[in-house]
Amino acid sequence: MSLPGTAARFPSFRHGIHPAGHKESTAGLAIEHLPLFSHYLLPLGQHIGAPSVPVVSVGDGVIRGQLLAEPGGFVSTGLHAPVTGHVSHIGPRRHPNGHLVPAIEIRADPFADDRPPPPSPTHAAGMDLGDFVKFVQKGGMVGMGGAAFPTHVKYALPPGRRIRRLVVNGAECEPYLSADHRLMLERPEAILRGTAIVAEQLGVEAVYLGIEANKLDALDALERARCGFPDLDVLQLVPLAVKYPQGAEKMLIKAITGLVVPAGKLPLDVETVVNNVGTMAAIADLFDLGKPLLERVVTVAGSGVRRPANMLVPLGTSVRDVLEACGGISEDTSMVIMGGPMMGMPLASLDVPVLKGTSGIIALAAKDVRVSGTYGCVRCGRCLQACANFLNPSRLGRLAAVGRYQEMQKHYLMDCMECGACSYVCPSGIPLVQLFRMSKAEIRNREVAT
Amino acid sequence: MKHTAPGLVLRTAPFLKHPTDTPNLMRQVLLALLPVVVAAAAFFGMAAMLVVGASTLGALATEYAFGPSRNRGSTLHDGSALLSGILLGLTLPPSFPLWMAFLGGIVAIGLGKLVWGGLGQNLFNPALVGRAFLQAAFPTTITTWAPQGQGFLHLSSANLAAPLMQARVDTITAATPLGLMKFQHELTPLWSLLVGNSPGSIGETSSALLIVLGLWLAWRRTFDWRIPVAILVTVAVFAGILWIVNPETYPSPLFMLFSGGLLFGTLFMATDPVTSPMAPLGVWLFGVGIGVLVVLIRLWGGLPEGVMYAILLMNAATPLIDRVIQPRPFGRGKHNVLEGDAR
Amino acid sequence: MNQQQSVLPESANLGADQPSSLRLISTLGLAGLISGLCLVGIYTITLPRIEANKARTLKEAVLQVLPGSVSMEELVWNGQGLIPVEQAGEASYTESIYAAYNRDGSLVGYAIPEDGAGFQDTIRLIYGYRPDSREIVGMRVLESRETPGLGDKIYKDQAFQENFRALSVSPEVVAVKHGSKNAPNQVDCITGATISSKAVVRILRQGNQTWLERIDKSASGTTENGKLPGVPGARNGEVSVPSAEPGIESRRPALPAGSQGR
Amino acid sequence: MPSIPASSPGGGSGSQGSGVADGDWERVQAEFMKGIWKENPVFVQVLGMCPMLAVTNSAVNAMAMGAATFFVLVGSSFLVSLLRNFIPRQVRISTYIVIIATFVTVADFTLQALLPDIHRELGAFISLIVVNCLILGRQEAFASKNTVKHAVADAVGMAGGFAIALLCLGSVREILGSGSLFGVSLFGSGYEPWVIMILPPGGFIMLGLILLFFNWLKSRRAHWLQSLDKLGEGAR
Repeated sequence: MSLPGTAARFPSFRHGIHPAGHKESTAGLAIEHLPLFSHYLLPLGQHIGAPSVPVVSVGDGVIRGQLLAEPGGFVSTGLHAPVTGHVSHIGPRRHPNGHLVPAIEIRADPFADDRPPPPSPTHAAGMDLGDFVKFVQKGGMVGMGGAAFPTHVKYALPPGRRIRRLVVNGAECEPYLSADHRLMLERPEAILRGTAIVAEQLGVEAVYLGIEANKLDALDALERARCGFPDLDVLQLVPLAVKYPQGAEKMLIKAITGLVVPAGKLPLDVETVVNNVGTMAAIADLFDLGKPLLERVVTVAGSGVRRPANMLVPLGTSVRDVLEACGGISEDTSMVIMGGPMMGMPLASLDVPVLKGTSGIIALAAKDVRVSGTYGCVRCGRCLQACANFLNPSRLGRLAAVGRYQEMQKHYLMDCMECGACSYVCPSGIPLVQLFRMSKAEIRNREVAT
Repeated sequence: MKHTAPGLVLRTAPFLKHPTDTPNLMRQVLLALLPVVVAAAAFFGMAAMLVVGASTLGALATEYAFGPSRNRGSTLHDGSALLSGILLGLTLPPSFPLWMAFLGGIVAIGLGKLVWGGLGQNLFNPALVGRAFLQAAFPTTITTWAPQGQGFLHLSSANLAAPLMQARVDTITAATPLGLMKFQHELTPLWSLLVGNSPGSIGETSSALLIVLGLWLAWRRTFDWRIPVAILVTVAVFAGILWIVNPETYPSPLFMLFSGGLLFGTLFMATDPVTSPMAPLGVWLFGVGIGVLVVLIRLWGGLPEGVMYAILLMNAATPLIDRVIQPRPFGRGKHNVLEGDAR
Repeated sequence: MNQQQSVLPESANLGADQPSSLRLISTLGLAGLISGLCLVGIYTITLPRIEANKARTLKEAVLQVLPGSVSMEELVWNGQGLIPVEQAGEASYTESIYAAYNRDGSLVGYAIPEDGAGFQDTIRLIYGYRPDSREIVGMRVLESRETPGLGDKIYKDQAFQENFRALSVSPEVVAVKHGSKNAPNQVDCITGATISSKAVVRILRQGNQTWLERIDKSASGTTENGKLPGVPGARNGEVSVPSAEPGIESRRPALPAGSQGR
Repeated sequence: MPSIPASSPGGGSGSQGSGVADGDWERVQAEFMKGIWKENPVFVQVLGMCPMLAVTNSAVNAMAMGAATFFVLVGSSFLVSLLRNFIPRQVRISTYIVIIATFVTVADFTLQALLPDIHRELGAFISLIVVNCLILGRQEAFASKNTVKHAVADAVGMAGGFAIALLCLGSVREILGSGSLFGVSLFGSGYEPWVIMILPPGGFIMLGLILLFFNWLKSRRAHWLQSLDKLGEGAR
């Protein structure tokens, strides 16, 4: 919970909410390595955009870091073997969202050498932007804050456009999560190195790294580490007020630069690109070590987890394995969430893999799963004060309840980023975000139909 | 170690919820009303408690009888009917016949809330609808005020009037500070307004107590602090200007603030979220409107008190305000997007 | 033809059977003519009754506000004195009062109709004034739309009516708070209907302002036996009027303007 | 004039009489009944609200207004139906208005002559019968297209329904607002009148409640019929 003063001292966007952070249990825990498990499952569509196309067949032996699937289009990335072993299955498997999706299953070789391979650096300095974009794409880079948007797409500029600002996102505003926090504390050099590579490639004039004020130790760590990067003299480390959804791209840009990204447009339209700190570190590893995206830091936390931890998890590890490495979940656990508790997805089964965008696994005991009663909207206006997009969720909710979708569009439903702030504050327990998601889907269906 | 998946709850994000819920808000207001009821009991005795009880009973019975038929009585739990009933009771004179208070409770919930579709759908504050009905139906009885200090057990014979029968007015009646101001040009001393030992409605007596409760509710964020601030500042400024221009004719702004039902109505009726605008600018407009109307009605209208009608009128204007004053969505402003790179 | 028109009136009329304008005009004209005849008929039949009703109402009111009177006469102000309405020219007056006489034919007082704004709408009333005692001796509200239960007490509340049994006009009539009447020129207001009560008092004062001086002026010229100036012998014989017969006492059949409802 | 077994465009609820005396009498009855209940001008069609709200503050006033409307509606329906083949379509509305206005004026004068007190109470609303949409509506929708017999049956039904509704409202408002019915005190002198009931807002409130009651009855009936249907299906 932020102190009232913090909001005033540090820059931020307007509106938003202050949910309890719940970060204490993991913020002090160093990143652990996970033991090797027998199976790894890699869905081909882990990111927004087209699924990757497999380049291996069942039975093939693969070594750690080997390309398993190549990009299936421009908005798509490569997929690599997180462990050494062989491909045991290619076909439909359960995605965390509940759908059956094509996936590659790898049976790990228990006797494989798990020492990291010798680094094979690639020098970014000599590349032109096109090669750089391709290299990042093949490296499997996606936004690691949770949205899993292929990173290279942000760097591929349409002709005539340029990027002036690079904003590195260390806000980590979702409660419970501390993966980015630990990464900034433990690998500040990697983050700065990745930032430097991207900044140089894009030729930006300014680099900002925004960190919420509840992680000022991370700011110190980065400040200490930056002396090793004389090129990064344009970097500004910006402490931000603790507020949700600070980590949303547009809110972060507004908080740091004061720029407002027009509704329906991209950060590119204000000549800005936003990357997560995790992505920056992964890019550094890609160029310096030749290591594509194979693993990521995942916060395992929540009242249902026996031993909360920050884990460096190879992609494709099943959630059950991760949780068991953390001592398992308590009997009264009634909900397991992949991602943060504000925007993550609930899991119906624990036998689903960790994805590139999985920033956390939160298990909540029954007492923390607040099932509030639903009452009529009392028009208290709290949702208006919460909505960082300045919408009127109350009115949208009323319209959604009676299926007046066209009118909802007129009231800018499509601007909603589904951050969940309105549902969080609603005293009447109206599932506003859920209504908006359904309405958006309905509107899209109708557009397709016509 | 447990291997089977637990019976997981599947919901959609967000999974966190602010602890305040609607019954909670209602409970906070009810809690704030408790001292008011206690003070009323101290000033007016048992009669006040009985009047509040009768109106509450009427409200609850109506909510139960005409609420949702599928799950009868389920809407009682949100506490809004209880709140409306108590609020209505507190706006009535202590010597009010109990059957009329009961009838008022029925009208408040029946015509003020249920015919609109229940909680959150009503245009007007239910308690004030009940009071407006009683004012229109029994204009004499509702403006007959009992004096204070007749002992706790004293019951006016009017209180006990048989249903549908006239309240035989006791020989002792009193005039409210506003009535004295309007018709006799007598000003009640400020001190007795603050303490509350002047005749009036059950809940509108001690200004000091109401101010404390208002501060507490604002601090708890139970209501939008802008509404009381807007109303009280408007009344103070408007009445203050008149007073400065002509202190002979017009009462001082402090008298205007602390007399009658202004504080009570401002804190407990105008702040009803259902019937007030949502966007902050709309809320300011709403409050200023009430403030202006209160002063206009009190000083130039036919009635000594105008808070009820002021709030009801602005309730009626609320949908219009909400329609006109909308938040402008992020990124849809007129400002040049490339300006602002100051930091 | 008939059948077709009845079953399909629209298409039938729109089609071949387009009536000439003459037919249209004559139909309307005929309708208007017949209607006009009907109205003239009903008017002629009902007029006497209607006038009688009005006259009776007026007489009742006048006799009520001036206790002891049995007959009345409508008077107008011609600039110098009060003269019976039949002696005044058509356009020379706009307002009138009524002089009332007792069984002996001597003057009881004057009934003054007056109106003014009440709480909701115009209050029209008539009140009896006795010049000898300089008192108002009765008041009757002829028409008002005051709030039922409150403002309508100005004619329903017996206690309020009592105020006007002997209400001195000098000094001026004033309204006082309920229960504090202590002088003959004060009117005790009705609790909860102060505005209507005050309106009544205001209307009385208005009436007094208009008429009292005129009455005094006329009275100063009045002879001892109660005769009015310019009306020699007016009080003899002519005035005792059969009470129920319409249209005799007051030549102007209507109540003052507006009394016919709205 | 031949009797025409036409469907009634105004009501549409006429039985399928085929010109036979029996069937015709049934149809007359149906035309009459629909105005009383199924198509009641106030409770179902919500017509004539102005007099409805303005003069129903006592049962006597309501009855007088009901009677005046009855006279005007039946009279003009009779005349319009009688002249329906004579009046050219182009001037029919003007002619109806003339006919209605004549009846209204007759009613006005008569009331003024016979019952001056009630006439004073009703005031302008007697003259305003002429603009009561119920009356012109019946001429245009029914009387101008049907035989005299049916038109009169329809007018009697509609005016009767209107009068009944007026009386309902007037009675309730008088009982609550004055504690009496037809001027007879019901509760003794101690009754506390509900002043609002004899004011226009009371008219609105009572009318709203009565409409609520009627809609509730209707929905209950529909519900009941539905469950009967289900029962029937189940039996099959």
